[in-house]
Amino acid sequence: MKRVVAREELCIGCRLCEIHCLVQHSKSKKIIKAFRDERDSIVPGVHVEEKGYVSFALQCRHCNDARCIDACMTGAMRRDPETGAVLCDEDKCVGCWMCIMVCPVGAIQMGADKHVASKCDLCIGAETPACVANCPNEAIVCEETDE
Amino acid sequence: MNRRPYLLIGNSAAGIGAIEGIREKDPVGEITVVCKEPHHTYSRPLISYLLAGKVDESRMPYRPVDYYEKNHVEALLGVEATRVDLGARAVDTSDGCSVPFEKLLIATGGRPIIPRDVEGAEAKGVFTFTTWDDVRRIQEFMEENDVTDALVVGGGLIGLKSVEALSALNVRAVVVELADRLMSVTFDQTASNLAQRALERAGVEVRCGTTVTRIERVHGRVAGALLRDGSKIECRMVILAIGVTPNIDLVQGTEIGADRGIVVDDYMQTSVDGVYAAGDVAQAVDLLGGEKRPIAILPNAYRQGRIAGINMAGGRRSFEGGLAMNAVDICGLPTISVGVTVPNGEDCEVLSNLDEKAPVYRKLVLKGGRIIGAIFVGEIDRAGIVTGLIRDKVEVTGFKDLLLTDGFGLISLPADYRKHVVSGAGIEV
Amino acid sequence: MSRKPDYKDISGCAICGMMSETGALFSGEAIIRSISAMHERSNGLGGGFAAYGIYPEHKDHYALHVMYESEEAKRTASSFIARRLNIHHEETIPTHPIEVIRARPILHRYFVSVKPGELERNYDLSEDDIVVEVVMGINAGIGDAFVFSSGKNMGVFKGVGFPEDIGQFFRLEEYQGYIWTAHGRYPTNTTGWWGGAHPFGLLDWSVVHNGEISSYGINRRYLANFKYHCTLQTDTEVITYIFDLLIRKHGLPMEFACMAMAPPFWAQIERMPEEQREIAKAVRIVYGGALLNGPFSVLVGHSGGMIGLNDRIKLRPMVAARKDDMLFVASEEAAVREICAAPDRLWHAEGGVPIVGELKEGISAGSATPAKDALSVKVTEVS
Amino acid sequence: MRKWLIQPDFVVERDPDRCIQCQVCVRQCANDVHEYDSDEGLVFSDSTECVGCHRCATLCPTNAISIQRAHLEFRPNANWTWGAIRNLYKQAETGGVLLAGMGNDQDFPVYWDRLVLNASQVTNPSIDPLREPMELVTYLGRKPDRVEFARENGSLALATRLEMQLELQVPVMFSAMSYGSISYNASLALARAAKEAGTFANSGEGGLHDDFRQYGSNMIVQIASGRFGVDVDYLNAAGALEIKIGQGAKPGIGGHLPGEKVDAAISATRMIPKGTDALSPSPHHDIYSIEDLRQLIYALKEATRYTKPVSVKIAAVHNVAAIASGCVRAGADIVAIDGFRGGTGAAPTMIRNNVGIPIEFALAAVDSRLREEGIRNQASIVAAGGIRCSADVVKAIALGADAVYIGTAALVAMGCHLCQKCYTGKCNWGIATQDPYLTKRLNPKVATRRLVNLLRAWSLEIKEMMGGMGINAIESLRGNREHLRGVGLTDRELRILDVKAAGE
Repeated sequence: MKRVVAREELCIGCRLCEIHCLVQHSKSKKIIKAFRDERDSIVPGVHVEEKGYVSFALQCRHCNDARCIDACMTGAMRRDPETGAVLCDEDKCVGCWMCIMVCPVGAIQMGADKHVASKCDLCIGAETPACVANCPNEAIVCEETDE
Repeated sequence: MNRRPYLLIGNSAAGIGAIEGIREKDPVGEITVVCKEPHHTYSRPLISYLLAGKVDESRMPYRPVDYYEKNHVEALLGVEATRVDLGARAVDTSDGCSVPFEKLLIATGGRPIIPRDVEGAEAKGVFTFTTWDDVRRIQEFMEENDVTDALVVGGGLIGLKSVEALSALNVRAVVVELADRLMSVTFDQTASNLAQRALERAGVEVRCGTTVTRIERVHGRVAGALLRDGSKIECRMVILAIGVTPNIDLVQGTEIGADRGIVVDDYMQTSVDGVYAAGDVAQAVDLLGGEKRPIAILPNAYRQGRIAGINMAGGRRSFEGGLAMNAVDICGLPTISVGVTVPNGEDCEVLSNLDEKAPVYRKLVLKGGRIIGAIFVGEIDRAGIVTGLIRDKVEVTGFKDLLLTDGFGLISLPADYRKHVVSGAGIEV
Repeated sequence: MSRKPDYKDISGCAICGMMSETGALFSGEAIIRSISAMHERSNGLGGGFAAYGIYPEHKDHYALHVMYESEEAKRTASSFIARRLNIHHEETIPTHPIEVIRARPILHRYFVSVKPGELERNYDLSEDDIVVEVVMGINAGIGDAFVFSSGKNMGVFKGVGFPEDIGQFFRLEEYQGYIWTAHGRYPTNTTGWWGGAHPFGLLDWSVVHNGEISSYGINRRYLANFKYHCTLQTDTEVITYIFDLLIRKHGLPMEFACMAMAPPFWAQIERMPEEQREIAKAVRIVYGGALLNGPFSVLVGHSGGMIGLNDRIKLRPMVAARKDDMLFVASEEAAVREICAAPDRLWHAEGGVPIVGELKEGISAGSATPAKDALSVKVTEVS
Repeated sequence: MRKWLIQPDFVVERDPDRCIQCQVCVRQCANDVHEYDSDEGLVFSDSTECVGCHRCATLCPTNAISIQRAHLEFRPNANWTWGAIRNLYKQAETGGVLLAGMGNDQDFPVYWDRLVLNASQVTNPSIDPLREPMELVTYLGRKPDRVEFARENGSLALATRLEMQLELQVPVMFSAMSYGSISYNASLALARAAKEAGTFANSGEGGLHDDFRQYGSNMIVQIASGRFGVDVDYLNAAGALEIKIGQGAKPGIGGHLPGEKVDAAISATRMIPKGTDALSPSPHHDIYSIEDLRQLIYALKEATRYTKPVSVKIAAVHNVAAIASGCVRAGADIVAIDGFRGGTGAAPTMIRNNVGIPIEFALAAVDSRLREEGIRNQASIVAAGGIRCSADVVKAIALGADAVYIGTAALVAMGCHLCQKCYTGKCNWGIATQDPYLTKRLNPKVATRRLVNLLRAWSLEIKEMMGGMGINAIESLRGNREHLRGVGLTDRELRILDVKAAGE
């Protein structure tokens, strides 16, 4: 399956990943419009953590042994059988935050409306996740794994 | 009759976990599920949302409607397992059949505790609140009786979620809790206060340090309640939410060892070879304490079920131990509690910060340089990282000052651990 | 000479050559017929021949063929020659008046040897070196004089015209040689100048060539390292000097000299057995400046034989044929068939692989009787 | 003290309709040009410190930023130009030597642009490099004049042993750029790219980091006047050695790596204490004459048991041909000539802009001189300093170079925007800096790929140009000035270049 790998020794902390994640998940997919209209209604699935000169982009690891799936009480959190991605079905999610509680990397957030969980969906449907495609330093890369 | 390779009793998180665990190892072996409840597998915690009208019945299924079919599962729903015959390696069912098995999982879950010392608890309008059918009964009753006020007995998770649902239905609700605070098992006083405030803001009346002693009846229907402190509560309905206890009836009198729950080893196997137990019924090892005790939470149930399933299908996966934790949204106030949230000895250290206004409350309980418990109220976004630190028993002394800061994240952790976590599933950072 | 060009000469050409490996002598009639079969490859602006074994009576003396534009140049050059060389015999080169051959220069030949004193004074030079110095001295230094042949027992005959006319003009049917090469020229940018016709000769090297060496600039500068001064701006001159440098001065075996000029590709070298690879690598690395790049087919004559060589990607035509002791090389098959209707073997030269005709060991020119049927022409027996 | 007479070089303009206040520019500018005002919720720019590196504009996801030359105009004056006046202000304020990075940026003629190349038409065929082999393999090193053979058991065997040669798949090498002047990642990328492309990277005078030793066979290590990082292992780790006498950007001047850049890794690599300035003296204090050079060359050859070619790098100065000849006669196997456009991390501006001669002339003079002396075979010539494109490479080789060094072009391939502020250590592109915030910006994998791509692209172009000339081996181009013609050059320039005028 496809995995997004973040390389902290290369992350330059520009946060273009967050920006393009937001755009990718906006209705218009046009950056200026997305920021004008939807900036506050989308929580990017990728988040850059920074401390001193160390920084890295973090998004859902789509773990093989995904605790968020274990913990999800509604069955909203599930693994996409085709891509192996861990996805949150926002129609099923009721915002119990179990997933947030168990995610060891802290990659699941409350959605902007605080009603459902929000996380990286690997830009399902796009050829390359937006964070990967737009990282200017290839600090976020897509790798195929055997699993 | 053919011997069923896998027989699962129970159709909730642990049972489903087992199906998925088995299917990881054995894509074809026939699985039979027996469940007393007639429903397609559904999300038990969702019942409060269903009652509140926040979700409709179509959203109740825990797994898609074609789930059994796709996973080659024969689901005998509405059929209760009545007896385990270990000699014959078969389970008798309420429809008069006997289902032989190779591997058996008992995931019969918990059973609501009915207080014995409450007078009038048999009255119409007194409900427990753990199943879909409970919701239907309550809804039916409320409709018939035009219920506008209700009493919820128990200020724990189920109690709060039910009272939240009632208040969403504009029912004036009172919650009574015997302990001195809400969520007494998982919250400390501060968190309880914040939870109480959130409930009160939603119109719920909270009465702690007392309990109901008698339910007043008129024509066999609930007409009010008398509390131990002598006060009376006007209510037309009572929900008993004192807690659940493992439903171990099925193994009573068999060789399957039980204590408070069915005792299992690290592989979720009971004292009897080939017989497993998982979920709220199981008494498995506690990650922090090391002793075996039932931990009735959904993540635990699913995980135990899955591990049991893997082992039933010939794999060998051990359970790292249960960790008590809960995430509850209380009338819009997100909360998370993990592990030991109130210091249990003098060698504990507490780190906390509180912003009453926001409100945001974070608290960590440390022992021996490791986090053993945490509470997050209001802001919960990176809580899972702390859960991970608790589960992995990470020495945090070196960076404990960062744990409660706003910018806390993986980046605050030592590089080795951070990379270990991120690469947990074979991913390089 | 006033018409010595100062820009690069570019021309298309026909070439052919034939030799008896047993040293049998035959007249120039055949080579004229052969080259004339490729009439269309020339445009009348240059033709020429080289012949080996033609001066048996002077075979120990260098035969200098010189063209002059003026009597004064002739006087200057003659005295320049006489300064370092003994002139044993000199004469006008006999010609036959041909109507189409016009504006011919004064054509003169000298049979010379190096004065003993010269050798003593220049102990680091050989006789050949001194002759070369004299030739270069005239060609670079005396405007209206040009030495176009300087070998022993051989001669270059060339001029402006179609080669068959030039052959007749020089009365080549009257000479007997064991190697003959010929050239018909198709210059694209120079009006004909007699000195610019081919073959080019230096000592007993004679070169006829068809092609355009795109490496000319560096070949020429490379030769300058070794004191060769190219005065003619022709590829042929450069090729001649490279042969002279590699074989006469550096003593490279013929095959490696050819390798230096048309080396295998590095990829081919990589695949060679180790010993061969080391040689090829060394030759390429050291003789990069001698690599002839661009299209060429070249025929080199020398006293010991004749070599045909194609550029390494074979951008020009060259066929070869054998019949008994005879070797034929030509731009076109027709030129071979014209004089040897039924060769034993006829093949197309491979790029970079030399076709080598060698006078059989122990055989000196003219000592053997040629096979009667080797040439479909009359072979004159040595008297 | 406020630099009150100095106005900004650039104006940063932000299109308010396009700016989404994402603050990428704020995070990327090491000069703090951009600032987010959280009260206003807006990003503002102050151009004062803008160096025109385009980092912000390049990363801006909406192309909201444009950078213009400052509009402030002085009264037109052909003598007192804007630059001249600014320099005076600067010096009046600082009392110091003006510093500059990269190469001479003054308006001298670029002779490459006055030379044109040849192509075949009709009389000989051009060669299609996509269909026919086209050879760029180049060997650098001392070559004998002739190859000799000996007869062994009836067959011919090679009697000449060639001295060690550097084999280049493409006649383009990476110039000396020290680890210290450029970042670890930049150095790593150069070394890796050299290996991948089959060419050489030059360590510069900064020693060889342990991590780079694995690329040693594709590295030329420098022995400069400071002798930083030089020991016998250093020498033996490399494919070739280079004695750096001079540098085109600053002939006659030493080097200075400020102590703040000498971190633990650089200190270990240079073999100097952490935090101390790395000072390279102007001359080698053991080379005051050509015979001293010979001693050092042979000392190095001895130390490496004659297994490595020794290069001598000199700046192109007035008498370069004679100097080069002296180097060859002193034993140099390669002479690298660095023209006055050659880059640097830091040089006094006056030196950079006024000392030295164009590489085109230096190269032509050296090649001709060595040929005149009959010693051209004894050393390879590497031309450096201002090679910008494959056509420059072809022209340099046609003028007589065996190969070229590229420095600035390689840096630009990695992302350098030629802001000329290398000496500040605040390279926003992560190249000429040791600041860990900034060095991360150069992903060595990406940089390697870009460098390899560059060499690949140039190779293809060189092959196309050669094919057009009807040449299929680079040695037939080398020194082949017949394929060059001058346009707009004086007779004297043509004569020095030994190139004919177009039309001749």
